[in-house]
Amino acid sequence: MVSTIATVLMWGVGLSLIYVLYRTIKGHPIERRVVFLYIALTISLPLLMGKTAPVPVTADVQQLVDALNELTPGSKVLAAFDFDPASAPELQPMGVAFMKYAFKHDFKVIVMGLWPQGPQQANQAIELAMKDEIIAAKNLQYGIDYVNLGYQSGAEFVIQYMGSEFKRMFPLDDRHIPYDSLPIMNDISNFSNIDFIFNLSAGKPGTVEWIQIAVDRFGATCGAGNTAVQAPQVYPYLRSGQLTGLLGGMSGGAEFEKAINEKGQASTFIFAQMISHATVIAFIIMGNIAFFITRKKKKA
Amino acid sequence: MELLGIWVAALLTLGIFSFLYKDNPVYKICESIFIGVSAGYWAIANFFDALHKKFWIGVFPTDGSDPDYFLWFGALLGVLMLMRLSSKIGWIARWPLAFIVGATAGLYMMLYFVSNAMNQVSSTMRDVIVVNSDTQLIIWGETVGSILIVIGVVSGLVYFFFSKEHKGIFGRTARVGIWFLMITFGAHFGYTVMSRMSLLIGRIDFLFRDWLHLLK
Amino acid sequence: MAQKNSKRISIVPFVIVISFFSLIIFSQSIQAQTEQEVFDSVQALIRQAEAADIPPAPVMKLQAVDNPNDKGGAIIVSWDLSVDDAEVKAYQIVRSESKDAGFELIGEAVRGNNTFVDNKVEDGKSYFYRVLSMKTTLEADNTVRAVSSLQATVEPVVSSAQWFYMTRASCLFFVLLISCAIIFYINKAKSGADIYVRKIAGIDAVDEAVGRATEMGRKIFFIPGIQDMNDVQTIAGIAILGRVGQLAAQYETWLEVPVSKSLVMVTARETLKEAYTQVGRPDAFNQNQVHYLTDDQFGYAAAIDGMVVREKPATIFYMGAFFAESLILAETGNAAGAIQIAGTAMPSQLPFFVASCDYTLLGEELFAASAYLSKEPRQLGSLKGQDFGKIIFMAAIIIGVIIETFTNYNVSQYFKVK
Amino acid sequence: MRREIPLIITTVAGLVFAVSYFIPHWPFGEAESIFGDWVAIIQAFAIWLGALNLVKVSLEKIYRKKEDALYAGIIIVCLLLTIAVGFYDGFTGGPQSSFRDTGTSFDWIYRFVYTPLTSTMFAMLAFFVASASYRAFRARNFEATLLLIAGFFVMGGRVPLFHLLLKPFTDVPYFSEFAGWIMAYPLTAGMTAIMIGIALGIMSSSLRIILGIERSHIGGGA
Repeated sequence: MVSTIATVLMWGVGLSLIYVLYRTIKGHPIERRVVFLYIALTISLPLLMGKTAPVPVTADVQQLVDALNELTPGSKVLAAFDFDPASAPELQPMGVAFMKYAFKHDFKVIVMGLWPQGPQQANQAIELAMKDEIIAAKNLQYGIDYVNLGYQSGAEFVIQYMGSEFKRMFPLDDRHIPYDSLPIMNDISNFSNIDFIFNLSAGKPGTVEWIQIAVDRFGATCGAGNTAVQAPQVYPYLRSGQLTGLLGGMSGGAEFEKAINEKGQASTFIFAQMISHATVIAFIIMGNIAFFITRKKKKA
Repeated sequence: MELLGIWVAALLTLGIFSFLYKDNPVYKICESIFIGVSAGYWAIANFFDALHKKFWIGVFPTDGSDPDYFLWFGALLGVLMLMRLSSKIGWIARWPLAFIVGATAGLYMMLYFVSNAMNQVSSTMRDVIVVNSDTQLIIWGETVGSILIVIGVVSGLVYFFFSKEHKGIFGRTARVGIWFLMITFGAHFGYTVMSRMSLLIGRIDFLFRDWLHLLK
Repeated sequence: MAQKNSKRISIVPFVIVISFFSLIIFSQSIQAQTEQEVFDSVQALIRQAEAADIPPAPVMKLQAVDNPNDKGGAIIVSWDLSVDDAEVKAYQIVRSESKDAGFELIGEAVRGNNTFVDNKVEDGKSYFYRVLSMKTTLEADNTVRAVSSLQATVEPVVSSAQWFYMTRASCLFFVLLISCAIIFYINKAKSGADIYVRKIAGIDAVDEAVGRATEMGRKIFFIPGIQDMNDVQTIAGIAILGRVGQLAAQYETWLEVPVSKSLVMVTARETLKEAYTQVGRPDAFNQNQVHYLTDDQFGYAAAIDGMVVREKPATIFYMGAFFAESLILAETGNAAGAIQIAGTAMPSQLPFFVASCDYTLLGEELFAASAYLSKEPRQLGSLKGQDFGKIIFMAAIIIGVIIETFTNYNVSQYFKVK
Repeated sequence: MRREIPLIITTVAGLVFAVSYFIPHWPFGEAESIFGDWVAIIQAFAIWLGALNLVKVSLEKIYRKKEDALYAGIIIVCLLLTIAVGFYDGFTGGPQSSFRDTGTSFDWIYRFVYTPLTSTMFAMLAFFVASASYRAFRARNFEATLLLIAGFFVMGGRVPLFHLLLKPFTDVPYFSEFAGWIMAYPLTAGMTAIMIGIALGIMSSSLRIILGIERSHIGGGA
């Protein structure tokens, strides 16, 4: 019912753009708040329509999935959650999908954050992943199968010291359990004992710092999920092999979910994402058509 | 509590969005709550995760290991930092600041030089003709791409070269450089739009799903 | 003078880079190629090993060596995978200080892994290692039984700290080279030598933009971003404000600077006062030209928004560090029909400025413009030193690509720093 | 004294970090570790400095009875409340618990106050991007045109938008691949050039700071 109404309204909104174009050409561009309204509608209605769209998996995402597939059960994976709730719509689905994948493949997961909010987001992701039936059946134990080391201040300096000794930066884990009492950390001293680093990053400190220190200085392997704002900035690292696989923004998350076959939030959002892009493109085109017509008139 | 929480969250969300209509007291109240809670959150996280975990446990170990006396110097510098609040002895806060600036400068100098300069130069310096190892045929897409990368990096650097006027062949190279930069910014632009829209989708999804239960 | 300088700089780096490459190629060509032989012998060994049932075959070519290039306290244990790697559950690494007894489990490496770094060793002590290929089987009575076969090291291994990271030698060379160039040019600039900075389109347009405001009889706005004076971009922005101030004073046009940090306000006032004095119009300067709005990001943007809509300035400058508010500012300015000149080093905000402003200083251009306008030796010298670095890297890329493409020498590895 | 000591501190700290990149041996490796602890602790204090400074500034506003005294009051109340709840949860949680555990009051504040506020603040940008794209982003010259075209293909290619438009004709995701190609080659080229430039910039400013040529951070000119 809701989705039918939403679909009809969506067509109405689409058609009304023609009127907007007419007004724009005539030199009476619509007011800012009307543009706001359009954006609100072109995101709300597609969400209510509840449709999905097919996402082709791109090479950058596939590279990360390949790297994960190469890891054997029991591999030690460091998941660094370096973001806050502001970027959660983009990064949290990746975090949940990654946790599901890691737990299903019996990786030992070590969670930490260079942003104080990160470990809290990780807790939410783990909680959600644990609801999966297959994972729940495994009866995973905190401290043995996974651990949350919490946050430490010092940004890139934290990574620098983890290069020689994790314990120095995390004498206690998030639940105040001493490092040496955690079975999972028994034979982990520094990056040389970690098989893969998965970093979710919304800025600084984030993927760039992990690459510069953990990868370039200490020889670790790192794959990352980034907000779309940051993703273009790390592409050179992808080509040089400093970064192993990249999930960029919501579409990267949806592709990741598709590639590892864990349908999640990003997949349900991608349709709304698509329509909102179409709206922005339409607005840019309309603005520019008006711009060229007025410029021609001025010249004539 | 959960239900109350969702209502609080929804009202705060709408309160911030009210700025879109115009700047108003409701927005300013929500914003003030944001500033206060955010500062409080950071303070608590840094108290437990950094000061307690790193400093307190370090100097008063619980597992019988030797206390690390060097940490007291760090705490001393930290306390000096707080002196900034006073206008009389605020100058002493420059000591810990000088330490942080120096340490960051030393670390960054090598980090950026290695990861962002040397290793990028190395990755650009490749055989530009990419051949499929099985069929021995040239892969044209990647070959053209590799050549473009060399041209793009060199011409981009030429554009950011300030000791010579952009004339003649140098000027034309710089012009190519700016085209590459513009495509770079264009891609950034597209990705930024994607990012911003995602965040709004996340918010509207919260309103529809958790608050209004329009979505399941 | 300037021309002569720029010619000299473009030859020296090329000479350096070419000699660097010649050295590499020379050293590479005298290296023997024995890798293949080693590989063949390993393959033969693997083929010889029979596919044993239980336990899995032991690992081969086990060796333990001191971790090179570190501050001590680490030994790398490495091996060739057991031929039964697919069956192995884990490789268990055990260690002792004597050759035959007292072994303790120190860690495990999962199937498919052929190295383990032991980070719990003391420098100066000798250690012996054994690696067990372990697999578990489920017995009829539902108990798990582990079976393993072992391989032991013969020679003791001692860890130690090193004095120099050998793999970073080429990096040190370039760091020193470019550092020296920067210091050299700073000193040269300090001693009064003329350092040339090329024309920057956005800066050339400043005169025109100020002139237009005068013709139209409207205001000029200068927005120095939302960061404090500790941000280099803000400092660069204020240097440009000096130039704009001089022109505004000459043309007698009202220049207004709304700021979001009190320290920026103080600095901007001083800078403007000096600019007005330099062109002989100290009387025209008014303290209220620079005024504080609010620290808050969106609050600041909203306030400027209102000012622009009400007062319709002819020209708006955005010079400094901008974040998400750049969009709101540039859009409003554009709608008000102002000429907009922007400059920032924030890569995520540059696209929006390029698309909505008439001129944009891209990243480093902002700093170059500030160096050019302020004539400060530190800035000018650094700029020139960085240009030297750019030439070095450009030359390296061009020559390197040619060598990589047309010869078999691998030169890129000397720029890859580990 | 006031000038020299900070200058020496800067130089020593900077040299230790720069040199230990090449020389891992004592004393550089050890000094680096000790200094790193200090950085973590000082930065945590700096966060507290920020919080205390916020209280100070807000109190001043209330004192002077400025128009935004009400908002300053809200800031102080929310700040103190959050800190109080955090301390309470952190200290009374018992062993093997954390202030950020699910179900604590602090987590409630995080989920239902902090999360909606911070994410809505950023979500507003979606509206601003859209209105700016309609009213300000113009292909005013060749450069801006190139930028908008690249943005157009990336925006349409990275989501299945153009793919769906092309679907009646072919199943191959040409536009997705083209967007990927833009990212892998022209973008990487431009970004690499920018990165090398930034690296040299950071190197020269770091060098100036370590050698004491740049002193603005300790409140001095050349």
